[in-house]
Amino acid sequence: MQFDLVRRERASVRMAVLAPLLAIVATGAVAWLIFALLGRDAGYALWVLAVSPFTSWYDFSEVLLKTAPLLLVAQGLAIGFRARVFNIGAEGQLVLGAIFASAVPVYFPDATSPLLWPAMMLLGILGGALWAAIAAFWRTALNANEILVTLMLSLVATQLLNWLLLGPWKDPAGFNFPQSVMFQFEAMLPTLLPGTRVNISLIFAVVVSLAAFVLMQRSLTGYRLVVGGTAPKAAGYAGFSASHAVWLSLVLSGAAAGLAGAAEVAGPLGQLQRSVSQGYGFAAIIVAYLGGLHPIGIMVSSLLMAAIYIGGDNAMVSAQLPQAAVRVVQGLLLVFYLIAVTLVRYRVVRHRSVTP
Amino acid sequence: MTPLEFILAGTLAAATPLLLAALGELVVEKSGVLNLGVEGMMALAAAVSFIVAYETGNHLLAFLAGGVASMAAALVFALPVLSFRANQVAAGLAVGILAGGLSALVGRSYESLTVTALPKFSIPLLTELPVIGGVFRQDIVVWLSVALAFAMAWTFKRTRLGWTIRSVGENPNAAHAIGTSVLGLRLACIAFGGLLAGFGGAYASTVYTPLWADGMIAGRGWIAVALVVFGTWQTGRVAAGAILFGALSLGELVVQATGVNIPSQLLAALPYLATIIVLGLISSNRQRLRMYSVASLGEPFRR
Amino acid sequence: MAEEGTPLLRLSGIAKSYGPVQANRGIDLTVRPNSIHAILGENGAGKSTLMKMIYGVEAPDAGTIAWRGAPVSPASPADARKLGIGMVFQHFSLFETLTVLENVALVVPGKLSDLASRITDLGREYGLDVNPNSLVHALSVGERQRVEILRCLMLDPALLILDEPTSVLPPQMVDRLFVTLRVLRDRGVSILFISHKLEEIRALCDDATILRDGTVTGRVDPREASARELATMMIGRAMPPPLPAEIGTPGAAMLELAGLDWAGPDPFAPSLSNLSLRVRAGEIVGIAGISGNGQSELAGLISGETALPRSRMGEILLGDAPVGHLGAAERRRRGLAFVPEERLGHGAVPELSLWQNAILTAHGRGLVRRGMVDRRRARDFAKECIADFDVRTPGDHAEAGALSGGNLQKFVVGREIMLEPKVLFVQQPTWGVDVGAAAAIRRRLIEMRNAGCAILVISEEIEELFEVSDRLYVLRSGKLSPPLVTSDTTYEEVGEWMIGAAEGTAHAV
Amino acid sequence: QEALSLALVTPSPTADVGWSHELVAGSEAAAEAVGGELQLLENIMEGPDADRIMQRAVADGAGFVILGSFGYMNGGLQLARRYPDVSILHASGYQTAENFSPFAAKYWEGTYLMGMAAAAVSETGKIGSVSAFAIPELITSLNAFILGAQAINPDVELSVIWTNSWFDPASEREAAQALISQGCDVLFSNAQDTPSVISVAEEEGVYAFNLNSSMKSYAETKYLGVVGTDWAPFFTAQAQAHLDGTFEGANYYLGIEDDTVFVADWSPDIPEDVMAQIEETLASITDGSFSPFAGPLTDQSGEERVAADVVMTDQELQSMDWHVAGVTTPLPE
Ligand SMILES: Nc1ncnc2c1ncn2[C@@H]1O[C@H](COP(=O)(O)OP(=O)(O)OP(=O)(O)O)[C@@H](O)[C@H]1O
Ligand SMILES: Nc1ncnc2c1ncn2[C@@H]1O[C@H](COP(=O)(O)OP(=O)(O)OP(=O)(O)O)[C@@H](O)[C@H]1O
Ligand SMILES: [Mg+2]
Ligand SMILES: [Mg+2]
Repeated sequence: MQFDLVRRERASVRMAVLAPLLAIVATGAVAWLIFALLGRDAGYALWVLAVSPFTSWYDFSEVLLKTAPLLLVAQGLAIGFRARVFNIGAEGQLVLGAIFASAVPVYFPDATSPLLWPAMMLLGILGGALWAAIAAFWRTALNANEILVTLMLSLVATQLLNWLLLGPWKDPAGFNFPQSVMFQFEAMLPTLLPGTRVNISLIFAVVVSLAAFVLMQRSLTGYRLVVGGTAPKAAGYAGFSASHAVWLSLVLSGAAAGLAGAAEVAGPLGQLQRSVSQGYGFAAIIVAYLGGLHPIGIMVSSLLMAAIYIGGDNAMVSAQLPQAAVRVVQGLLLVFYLIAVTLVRYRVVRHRSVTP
Repeated sequence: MTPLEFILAGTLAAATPLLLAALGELVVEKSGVLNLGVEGMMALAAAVSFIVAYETGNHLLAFLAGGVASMAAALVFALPVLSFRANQVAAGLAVGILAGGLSALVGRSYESLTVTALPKFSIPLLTELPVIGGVFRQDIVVWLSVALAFAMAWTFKRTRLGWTIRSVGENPNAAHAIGTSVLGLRLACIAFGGLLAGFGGAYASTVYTPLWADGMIAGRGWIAVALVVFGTWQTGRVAAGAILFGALSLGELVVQATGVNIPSQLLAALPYLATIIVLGLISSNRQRLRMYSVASLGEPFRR
Repeated sequence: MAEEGTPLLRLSGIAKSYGPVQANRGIDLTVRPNSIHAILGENGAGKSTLMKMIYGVEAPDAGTIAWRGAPVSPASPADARKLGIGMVFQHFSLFETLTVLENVALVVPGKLSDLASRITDLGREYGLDVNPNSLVHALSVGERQRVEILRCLMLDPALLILDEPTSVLPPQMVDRLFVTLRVLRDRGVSILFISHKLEEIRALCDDATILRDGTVTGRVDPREASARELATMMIGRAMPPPLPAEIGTPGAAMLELAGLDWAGPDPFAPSLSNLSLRVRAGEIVGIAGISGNGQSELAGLISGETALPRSRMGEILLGDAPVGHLGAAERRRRGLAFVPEERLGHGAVPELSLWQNAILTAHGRGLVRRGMVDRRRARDFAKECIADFDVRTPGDHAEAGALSGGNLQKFVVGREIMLEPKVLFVQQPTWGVDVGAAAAIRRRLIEMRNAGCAILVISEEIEELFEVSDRLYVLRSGKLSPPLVTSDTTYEEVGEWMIGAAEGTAHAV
Repeated sequence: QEALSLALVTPSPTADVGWSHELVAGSEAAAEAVGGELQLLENIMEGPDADRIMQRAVADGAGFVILGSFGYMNGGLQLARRYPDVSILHASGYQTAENFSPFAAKYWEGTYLMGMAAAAVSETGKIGSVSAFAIPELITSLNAFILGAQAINPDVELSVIWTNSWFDPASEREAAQALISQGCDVLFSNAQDTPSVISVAEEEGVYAFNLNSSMKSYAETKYLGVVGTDWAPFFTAQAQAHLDGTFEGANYYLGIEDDTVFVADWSPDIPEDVMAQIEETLASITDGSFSPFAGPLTDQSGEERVAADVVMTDQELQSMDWHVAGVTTPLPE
């Protein structure tokens, strides 16, 4: 395979739109092959995986339910990624957000104030931001790589959650099982679409997306982050503080993940339990890249990723597709996208042979 | 056997999956590439090698199969990263997720089966020593891994191959100019790193436990990645780090069993906390970091 | 040895494009045995590209290469070395964390102990002595060049390519290099010598091929051609005359270093000790010296990209105010503007358009309102800069990375001048810029000075500094020479400061 | 009438042995007995996704659902409310609804007997357990185990290592070795779905036993026995009740007397007199004349928790959160 990549004069808008589509088609083809090798009806499995989430209102509402946390986490992460601050521990920040938010109903199980869930959301934001701030401090004060620190903090967060659930925070009436009390009504997010599990966290996610758009595409603050990410020396030259960028992007992404965690416990979970994160921290990384790290693109890619989850669950029930297939599809999608997205800035030309 | 003897005797084996994967990642990073897919690659290799060991009973074949499977995943990582100059963090995570998913798919009907482990060799005389005698009773893979660590340290310090890898990691443009095939060498390093991660996974599932279960790598791949930074890209320190982690994971259990009233979760989190703290300590010494770190790490090379 | 009459190397019809840029087109070149052959051309003329094809780093799109009469197509430097071709690149290809011996061994086969003794022997023979066990990061630029040349010689080349070897050397060291090169030629090694310095070529070379814009514009015997003729072939017209120097009366001190000391975290970088200098309103002060002697560290400290601890803020003064502890943004707010050496990635963000790059330093000038970027104003600013400074580009929407070096330099300089600074600090103002644009930029600097701005210029080109500056300092090993008044000094005196001879420590560059 | 469609949701992948394996075996037997079809949904993480998957299974026609983990409780209850015609069995829970029955096994009836055997074969007087999570089900099985051992040798001590994971074979293995290094010569693999602890025991020459499925093949010489579960009778009866329309929500706490828990594969190394004692105790547990959790019972701190002549109720057992004296490791707080 001999080819050269030649830089385009400007980024190609057409390719920017086409790249995710190309990735989806390629992923579909390889997934089809894998499913067939597994001995499944590959066409049907693919149909259930990709299309079924949009065929019934119930399925679609579940897609929306899943979109909210993915969108929240991914918007936050994308800010950091554009500034080249690689927070890959959103999983842990989400858990901390869930823990902080749960403190309210755990310590005040009988409170009935209408301010309960808003307070929980704020605490969740705080929890996620604080957890991410540790990594920011480690990076700015001690120069430690944030990729590893955020990741290790995620693993620590899981243990912290286990400890709370098996120890001080376990439901006293819960037979010692690792879970908190069920939250009271006032500690739950209001439902957005009656008859479904979709709650107002979807609105949070959309609002955060719009805010991310203004921040990254319109404000000087976003401009500073982008410059810091694409040309760190130019950022230093302009006097944009690198540690400010690290703090801002980690705290924002931690806050968004924390909000997502709070909305999970106050939403579909209704209590703090071990499975508060379903791998959203990692899936959101895929979402962020698939959306081209652009706030609007991420809104689309989070919907896509949520649909893959719902489709994957459906495919397990209806097409006997193992759940791990979803992870395979996610991984393929990102690999193909990373290849395709190169074409936004580069043209592929056949390697010219040397005339003898 | 006292708890101390237990830790001494068990540490090397517990460290071996970490050591193999970390040495592999070290080679990859020395050439200037950051591969975050180690966890998934190890899992895939663990599943594949377990299947081969279970079906054939042949450990050599199992290791080869695991190594090749993981290497194949590494090559999937290499394609976007080398040919398309993709972001290495994203590509590594993608391949990690992909390989992890594949491991669950292929290993599905082998859940919790077991195979026989490799026999342990005793070094005569040394094994008889009091207290530390157990250190010298290990299976062949442990010995080979330790030998590999020494060989790698020697390679990086004393051989042209080692200098070439270091030169590519330090300044790929200059390396290209003197005629080193930067992409070719990086490809080889990524493949070799994949092979070693695969051996690490294979050791975990066919020798150490020896059984396959989805999720059995349980974060060891991530620790391996952290170990490379932990060891400031020096082979000896990376190996020492792996052994320290092995000891720590056993020590945690011993502490629990002796009835000390520390939450087991805190003990379980200890290796991660230790990593975070050590990362901070090491990185804050920028001079030292600059001496040993890989200048072009994570940067795509365009020729 | 090739028989008399057969050229050592003959290129015909060589062409090479990088995307839209045609770096070389239809180039013919003949190198005789036992000759020093000059390749002369302005920045960007295609000299390095051509050499890279001979050395197998790049493959030509068209054309043939004949070596000793036989067609070859070296696919890699290893192939070229097997043929007997060695090359020293413009940007050295040495590795700082390896020793001299290890760097040599990456290219030269053989037992290490033999290599070490050959390094010492050859070094003695050609006046290129260097300790094989030193780590490269501890070597000076001159020593590094010696390592590069030694590494080539150890392969017994018949042709040695040197890409702008003198640009990193002070005048005295250039003479020493020439002695070595002549010895080499006399022992049967042909040399391709690349430069855009006319006098050097006239002093050293037997043949010269002149490139302009990727094509050959002349083949002459440089000893017989005049500098004027060579210049005309090289830039397509006669050299523009230097600007008349008009001496004004400088005003108050605007920028001052007061005993500045610095040791950075990078163990490979030089540290600065006790630097003192003063730039007054209405004067241009130059800092000469070979890069790698602390220039980038000093530039970072003056621009504010590296800040001093609070306790030592008085070591840098803007006007009367200590600013050493302030960051770049705050110093810019106080009237300092800065043009860095590297325009792409430092002075401008390649992926962003020109109007977005305008915001980089001009955001304080009304391009941002209530935290939001005001696109219209940013575009107006960029357009004004493009028009005023003759930046040739499709428009303010073009990405900075798509501009030619000279045009981007004009944009960056223009942007900084539009900030109306009290102090302008410029590093390598015309590096890689064509003669016309370079003259335009220098003229702007002088205009600024005449308007009362205090200007500090760091440059490697002594000629340039003599042309624009009123006073000169020389930076060497992190130390500054005393100020030299340009009109009272000579190239030789500056050169002595550059190699440390003026201090009586004649060695080590 | 259409054939009954049964769905089983399990938290871990179905392996050859272990908790999920026995649930699958039981469900398959039940499906066959009532002529129905079984849909297997394995390795489902507890949480909102599990809720959707059960919902989907029911929407696809499942009429009888078995939820194989405690964590499915809330989703299962909602499902029960939404689909009153569907009958649901839920493992290890405590909430009951009209069409929603929790069920759990009294492993402790068997582990008490194993404790007796363990004390008899232990030379060091130290026994150990690798346990997953400190939940009542596992705490009662540990407590009964040490009580049984004390019935033979009052000085026996039990050390416990919690792995905080249902599934981490490497840690389980290391934990087993750590216990052996402290002198434990009988190991209790408390709720691991993998045979790692049993294999280590065989390698190191100490006795071991486990829950759910027999793992004798992993420890031919050192296998002490199994406290097994057989869900087939219970599941079949409940599926039949569903078909007959007589399904009723109730809390099922099933033991040896219900043919759900059994002990088997006794090691031949257990001395005959102890074996006789075990048989006797087994009989009295089965007929209900004996409970290991009859007072007086003191906890680790020496405080009396259950007075003499008082027997702990099922409800107390299902929420037990303290260790009896003799367990040396403190319970995680
Ligand atoms: N790798 C590359 N990709 C794209 N364009 C390139 C590349 N290398 C060189 N060019 C372009 O090709 C042209 C010739 O460059 P070359 O380096 O050969 O010039 P030169 O004569 O050596 O200049 P200088 O005096 O600055 O060294 C320039 O326009 C340059 O920008
Ligand atoms: N390293 C590079 N990679 C990609 N493109 C390059 C590179 N160097 C130069 N170019 C492209 O080559 C073109 C010419 O650049 P170059 O700097 O050589 O111009 P030039 O001919 O020297 O013009 P000027 O006289 O203004 O300096 C530009 O369009 C630039 O984008
Ligand atoms: Mg140019
Ligand atoms: Mg050049």
